[in-house]
Amino acid sequence: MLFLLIIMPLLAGVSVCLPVRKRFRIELLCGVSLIHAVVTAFFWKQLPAPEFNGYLVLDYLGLILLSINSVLFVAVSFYMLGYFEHEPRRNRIFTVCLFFLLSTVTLVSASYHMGLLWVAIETTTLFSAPLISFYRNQQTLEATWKYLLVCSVGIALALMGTFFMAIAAHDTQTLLLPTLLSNASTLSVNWLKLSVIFLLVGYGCKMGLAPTHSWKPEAYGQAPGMAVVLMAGGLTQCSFLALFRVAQICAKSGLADFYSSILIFSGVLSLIVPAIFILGERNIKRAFAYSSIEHMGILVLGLGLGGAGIFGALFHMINNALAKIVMFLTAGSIAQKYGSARLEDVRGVIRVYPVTGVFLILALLAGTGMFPFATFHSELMILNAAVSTQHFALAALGCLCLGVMFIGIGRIILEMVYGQTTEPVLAKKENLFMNSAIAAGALILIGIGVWMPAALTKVIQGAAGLIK
Amino acid sequence: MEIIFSKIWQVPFGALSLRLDPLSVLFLTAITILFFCAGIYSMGYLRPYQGKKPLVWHVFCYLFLAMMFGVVVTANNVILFLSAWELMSIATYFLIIFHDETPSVRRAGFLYLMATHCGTFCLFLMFFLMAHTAGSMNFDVMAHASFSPVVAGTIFSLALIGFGVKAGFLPFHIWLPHAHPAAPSHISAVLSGVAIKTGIYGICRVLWIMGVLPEWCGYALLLIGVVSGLMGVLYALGQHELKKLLAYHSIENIGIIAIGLGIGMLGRTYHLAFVSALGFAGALLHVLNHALFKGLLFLGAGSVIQKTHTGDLDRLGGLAKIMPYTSVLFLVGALSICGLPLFNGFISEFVIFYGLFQGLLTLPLQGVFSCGVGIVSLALMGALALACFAKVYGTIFLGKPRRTGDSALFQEKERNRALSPVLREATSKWMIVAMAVLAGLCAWIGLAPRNAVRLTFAGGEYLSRGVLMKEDFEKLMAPLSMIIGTVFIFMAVIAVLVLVRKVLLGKGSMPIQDTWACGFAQVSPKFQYTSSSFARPIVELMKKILMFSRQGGKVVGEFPVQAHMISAVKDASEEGMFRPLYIRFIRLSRKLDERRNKYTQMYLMYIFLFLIFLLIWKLR
Amino acid sequence: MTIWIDAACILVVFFSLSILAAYRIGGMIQMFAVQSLVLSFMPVLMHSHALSLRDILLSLGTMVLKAVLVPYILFWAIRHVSMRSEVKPIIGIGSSIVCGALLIAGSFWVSSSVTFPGKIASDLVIPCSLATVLLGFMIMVTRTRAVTQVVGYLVMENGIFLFALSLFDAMPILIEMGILLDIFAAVFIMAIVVNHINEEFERSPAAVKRWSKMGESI
Amino acid sequence: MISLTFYILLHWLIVLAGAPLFLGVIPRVKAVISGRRGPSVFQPYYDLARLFQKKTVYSRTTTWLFRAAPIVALASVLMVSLVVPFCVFKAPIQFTGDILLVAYLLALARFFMIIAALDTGYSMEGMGASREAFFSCLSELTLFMNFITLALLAHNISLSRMIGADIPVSWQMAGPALLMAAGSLFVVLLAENCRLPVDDPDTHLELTMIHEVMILEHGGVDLAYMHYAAGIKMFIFAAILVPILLPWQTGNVLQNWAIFCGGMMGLALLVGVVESTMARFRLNRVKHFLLISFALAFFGFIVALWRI
Repeated sequence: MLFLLIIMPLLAGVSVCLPVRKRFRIELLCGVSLIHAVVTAFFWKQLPAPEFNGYLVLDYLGLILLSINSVLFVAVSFYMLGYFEHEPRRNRIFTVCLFFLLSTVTLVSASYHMGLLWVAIETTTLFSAPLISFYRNQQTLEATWKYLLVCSVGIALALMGTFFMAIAAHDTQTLLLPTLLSNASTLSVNWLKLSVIFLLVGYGCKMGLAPTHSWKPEAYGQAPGMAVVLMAGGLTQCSFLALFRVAQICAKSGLADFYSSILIFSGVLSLIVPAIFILGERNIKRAFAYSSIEHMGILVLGLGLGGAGIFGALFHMINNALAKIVMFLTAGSIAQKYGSARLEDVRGVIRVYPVTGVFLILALLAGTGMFPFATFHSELMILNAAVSTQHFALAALGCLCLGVMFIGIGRIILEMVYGQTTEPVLAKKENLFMNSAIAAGALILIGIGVWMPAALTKVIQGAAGLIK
Repeated sequence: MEIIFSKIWQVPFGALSLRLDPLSVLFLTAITILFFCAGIYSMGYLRPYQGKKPLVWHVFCYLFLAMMFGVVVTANNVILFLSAWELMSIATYFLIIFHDETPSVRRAGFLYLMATHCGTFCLFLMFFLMAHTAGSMNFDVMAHASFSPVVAGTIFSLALIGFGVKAGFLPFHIWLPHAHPAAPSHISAVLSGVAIKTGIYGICRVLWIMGVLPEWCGYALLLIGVVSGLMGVLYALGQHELKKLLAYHSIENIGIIAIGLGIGMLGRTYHLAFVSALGFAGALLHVLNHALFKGLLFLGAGSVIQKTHTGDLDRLGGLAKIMPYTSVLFLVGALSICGLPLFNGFISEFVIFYGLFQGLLTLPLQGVFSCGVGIVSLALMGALALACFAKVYGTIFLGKPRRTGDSALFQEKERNRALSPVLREATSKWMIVAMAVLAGLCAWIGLAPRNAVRLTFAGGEYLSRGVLMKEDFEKLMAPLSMIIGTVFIFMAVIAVLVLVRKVLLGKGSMPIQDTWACGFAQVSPKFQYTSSSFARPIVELMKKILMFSRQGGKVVGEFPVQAHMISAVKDASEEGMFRPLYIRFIRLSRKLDERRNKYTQMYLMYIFLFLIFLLIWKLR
Repeated sequence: MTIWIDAACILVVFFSLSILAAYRIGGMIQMFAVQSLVLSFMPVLMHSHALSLRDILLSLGTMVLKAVLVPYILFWAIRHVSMRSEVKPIIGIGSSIVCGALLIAGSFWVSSSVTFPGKIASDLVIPCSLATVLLGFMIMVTRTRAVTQVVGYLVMENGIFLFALSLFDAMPILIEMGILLDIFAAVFIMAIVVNHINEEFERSPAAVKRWSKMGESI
Repeated sequence: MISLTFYILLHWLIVLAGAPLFLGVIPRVKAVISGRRGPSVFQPYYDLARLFQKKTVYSRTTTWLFRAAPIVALASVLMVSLVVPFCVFKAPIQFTGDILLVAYLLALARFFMIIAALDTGYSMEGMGASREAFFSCLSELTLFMNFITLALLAHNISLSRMIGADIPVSWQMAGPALLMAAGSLFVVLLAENCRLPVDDPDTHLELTMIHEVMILEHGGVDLAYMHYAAGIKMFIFAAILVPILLPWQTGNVLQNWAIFCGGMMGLALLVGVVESTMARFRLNRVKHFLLISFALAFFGFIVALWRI
């Protein structure tokens, strides 16, 4: 089943390489993502059996990531139905990459082998890079370049880390996760430490943890909204899954404190750095990129704090992805309508595009963790975890940074929504597909925030239980 | 005495647990009254905006806000409280930016959102610290926990910041003087009347949960009260803009409330049940009273602004003849806020004064000194508030209009002479009804305070976690009933004096002429003292603190043509603290951003250094 | 046999250093090709048991890909983009070499603190591979041109490759696949990007100005 | 109830009768010191009687508040007088915290006076009102400071007790404190009643006046009410000050009464002497004068705290 789920988008991707109608590609993407989502939904009832000698296993953590990506792809594909109505560019490479990306993220969710995981994550990088340069111009190419450069280095470091882990696991002769976990006590500690550091820095580059975050504002600022949603909501969290796997190994082999201190350190950095840069920012997509860095910091912090923090981090994974739908799809709409995402060019959105204006406000609230959105709860849980593990200074610092982030993003968005009206350059109409995709994301996020389904709690608890 | 409603709420740590206790009841009362009256008022006030503004959304936010206030003051669970708190802030934001086409309104709205959100983060920390110590997220369970002095002190400090931002304690009040004038008047009334009181409610709730706090907390709150109160009223004196002035008065009144709470805490620290009950009861009564009279004043200000399209005190004047009803109702509000007898402000200030004096006589030495300072500052606040409202009332409603534009209003009045007085006033009758209800309540508490005092005394006793003692209540009521008696005699004396005057003047009409003005022949309305010149002596005395600045005003040349003078009072904590901080931060941010973009290599360098750092740090 | 392995290791590090010291892009690529050539003999040299087909295939694959194809693509790219051929380092070549030497010392120091659990062909492999990785990293950090960064990245990959060889027996074939894929894809995409940059450069005159103003950051 | 009514009426009788006399003594003293004969001490009675018979003229700028102010002012001071004991005539109204009623009723009167002044729509009155508001802020500060000291010493917050039987004990316990309190209260008396170093009630240069300029537009009964209110206010302040300065209590009612009356006359003399020996301060010096009195009162409070 898992294999089919991986191979299906791949085949579809190959098939749309053929010269078919532009719209057909997107419709096929909608279909494939819907099927993907339906299958994923079935996994919530019953996890699938392991495949390929235990190389492909879907546990609760994988299920969370898989579901996130499923939802993201559905939202993005429907959004694209609307987006490409107004978009004259060819979409072959774009959609093909999207299909391959769906395939590879499914592989990431299901891979139960550290090497395979690395390969899967590396391929996601390859297929996401062309998405950034959808609009072929100076800035997008520059951004793609930076993205590739940083991520390749990260991937190389992660590979080193994987090698170190292989050395540490010299006795077991395999990097299969269950075997590693059951023989965790026999792992060579020094090599494992080295491995953990390299993996954190390597996957951290991919995830955009400070100080390896610098590609984010560039890439997110230049890529079209739907691509950013997949990157910020899906791909970065794939790397988080890798970090989570490392945490599982560390917990078993007595390196929990070692690992959590590193995690907390980089989490704190990822909170501080965007908070410093956000106030000078005037481009909404870049601002959201900083917000994304901060959310990654929160995730890592939750993982590092342990206990309820892990639950919080997993919950935040889901919320972050949904918030990214609202944030970046809206930003994408703005960019398409105004031909810019800068505050100078976009003002008074609510008077010209009332629905998009409302979405912008929702994006602000969702992205900064205001109440009806579930991000509120997960951020609170992680703060609470910080307090209850006696990291008082950390909690205070976190609050400070979140406050600054709110100021920075709110400053841009509220002025965009209500400011002195500027006329949109490209003046496209509001589109039902685009808006319903955003609205769906927002509604799900609000729904979870107001009433968290029991099944969700069960799955998250199951995933949190993986670290023991 | 307490009603608890509890249901499951499926979010992390959440519980749909509401609880009604004397404290909640008190705040609920204020909320209900003010929302009701402001709602009635808005029926008239919003009429000109029909079809121009999304009124349905506005009304939805208004009702939603009312609901959220209700949840905030009754929530028994941290998550529920914080959720409602956030929603409340958001709804308030949308209400404030009703006039979103104006840049200053947008700025004010954002400032509000920014301040309140940052304050909320302190609350997160505070509540989690509490929950961590108490092991539960429910207030009633927390109340049974015991807190070590350090933890208790930390929690209290966080509460002072977190709730202080909302309440408008100095120096966290910066949003207040911007947001209040920006909002439409019925919203300003709600903001000032109850929104900032939720901060006070929060502090009360924390006090209730914490039980006994370290000694310094009471002194700290007293000090904050004194500083906020004095600075609030001084800033108010320096304002030219009516609603901004009222906003600063809200800060002053919050200061008075904080003084009351502070003395209550001192009483509790030293186990003086009566002092503590007096302090808390006075503070709570002032919460209620301030909601009434400040609501009234803001509504009145709204009528004035709607009528004249300006809130600039230096341009208004003589409105008592055009808006007779509003002028009388505004006078009631002004008298109440100055704490003058006949109206409710005096009652609550009396209770707080009583508490302070009682503390003066019974507390240990440092307490005595603090009470002395409290009394003197409260007295000074009273005197300054009186000066300020005499200025406001005198310049808006009395004298002559200070700009030529308003003589058009007078002509209009002449034309409408045939109409009924209410219509001539040209403000909707709903607006007058709403103000009249509030004014009536002010007078009711001022003249028959027993019920209101009982309500708040119960709240005070509850807050000091004592048992409601009949004697104590009677001990408070005794002087109050004497006061009421005196006030009734006072009214009788007035009646007699009026009669005497009538008799002495006899029948026949009295001659009406222009103002004598020492015989000066050509009296122009421009001769009148403006509000700025009225307040100048006091502002000059305090010009260092108030950052008072004057520009221009020199008349030069042998044949001087025209001269302009601008004087302004700047808010020290805004202009001297937060704004420079903000600007510097932004500059730093921009600078770093520029530097970062210079080389792509720097990106890789960071990774490299990070890796090296981790290796050295972890593998030494 | 160990002497050959030692020599190869030393050579790899030496070429990394000389790439660091190069002041023309063409020279860098040439030296990289030679380094890769040396490296491609390693699988054959390092086999612990009988020479298998796998070893030979790996050697040949590496040789073709890294020593021929990649340098060819890179040369194609610099010709196509018509960049100037100076390296343009951020820090001078002299000090680069000093730093590189320090990094080599550091990697030997780090390697001394960990012991390899299994059998290894030579004790120079791990420090040398680490040194190559770090030197590659340093090339990326200190050189400002896109192509030089690609070369730096490739040097780094060579280091990792050397390291992977030490794990030859323990690792499944998957990893090698990964390495090859990585190199292939990275170079491929980088070349495409460089190509695109060129395309844009030709297409819009407005971009030219900006491009030249951007300096040499890409 | 009946007896209370009687006491109240009696109190008012004393106030209404005594206040003009008190006011009349001062100009006489000044005249004598400067070597003139001066007006009769009963002159204020004549003035009031004359004003009561006059009709008034109203400005068309004014509103009902202009007419209400004199009434409120007079009523307020009359109510305040009920809280103050006049030696053997105990205060008819006394309760815990009645000093607050004193302060706030006076404030009520002030509020109405100020807005009535602003009601005329002319700069002179506005100027007076502004100064009145400013100086009263400062004198209120001093007044409350003294109340605190007295309350601390008497351990009670009812005016009758604060200046009542405990004063001799307080003199023994914290004499300096009481002395300073009395001194600063005297300054308050001068300031609140617009006596000389602060304000000159006799001058007719509007620019330097405070109280007089506020009531420029009032005439007839209104002016009479205003003057009466001012006189009563001064009388009340004096009646508060005298028991502090002359705390001797004999068993004899008549002797006590004589001491009190003598004290009042002495105070009037003192005011007269001050007025004839001091010049009026420049306006921007007045605030310093008042602040000094506040400092004095504060010092008294500290001493009282020290001794208690």
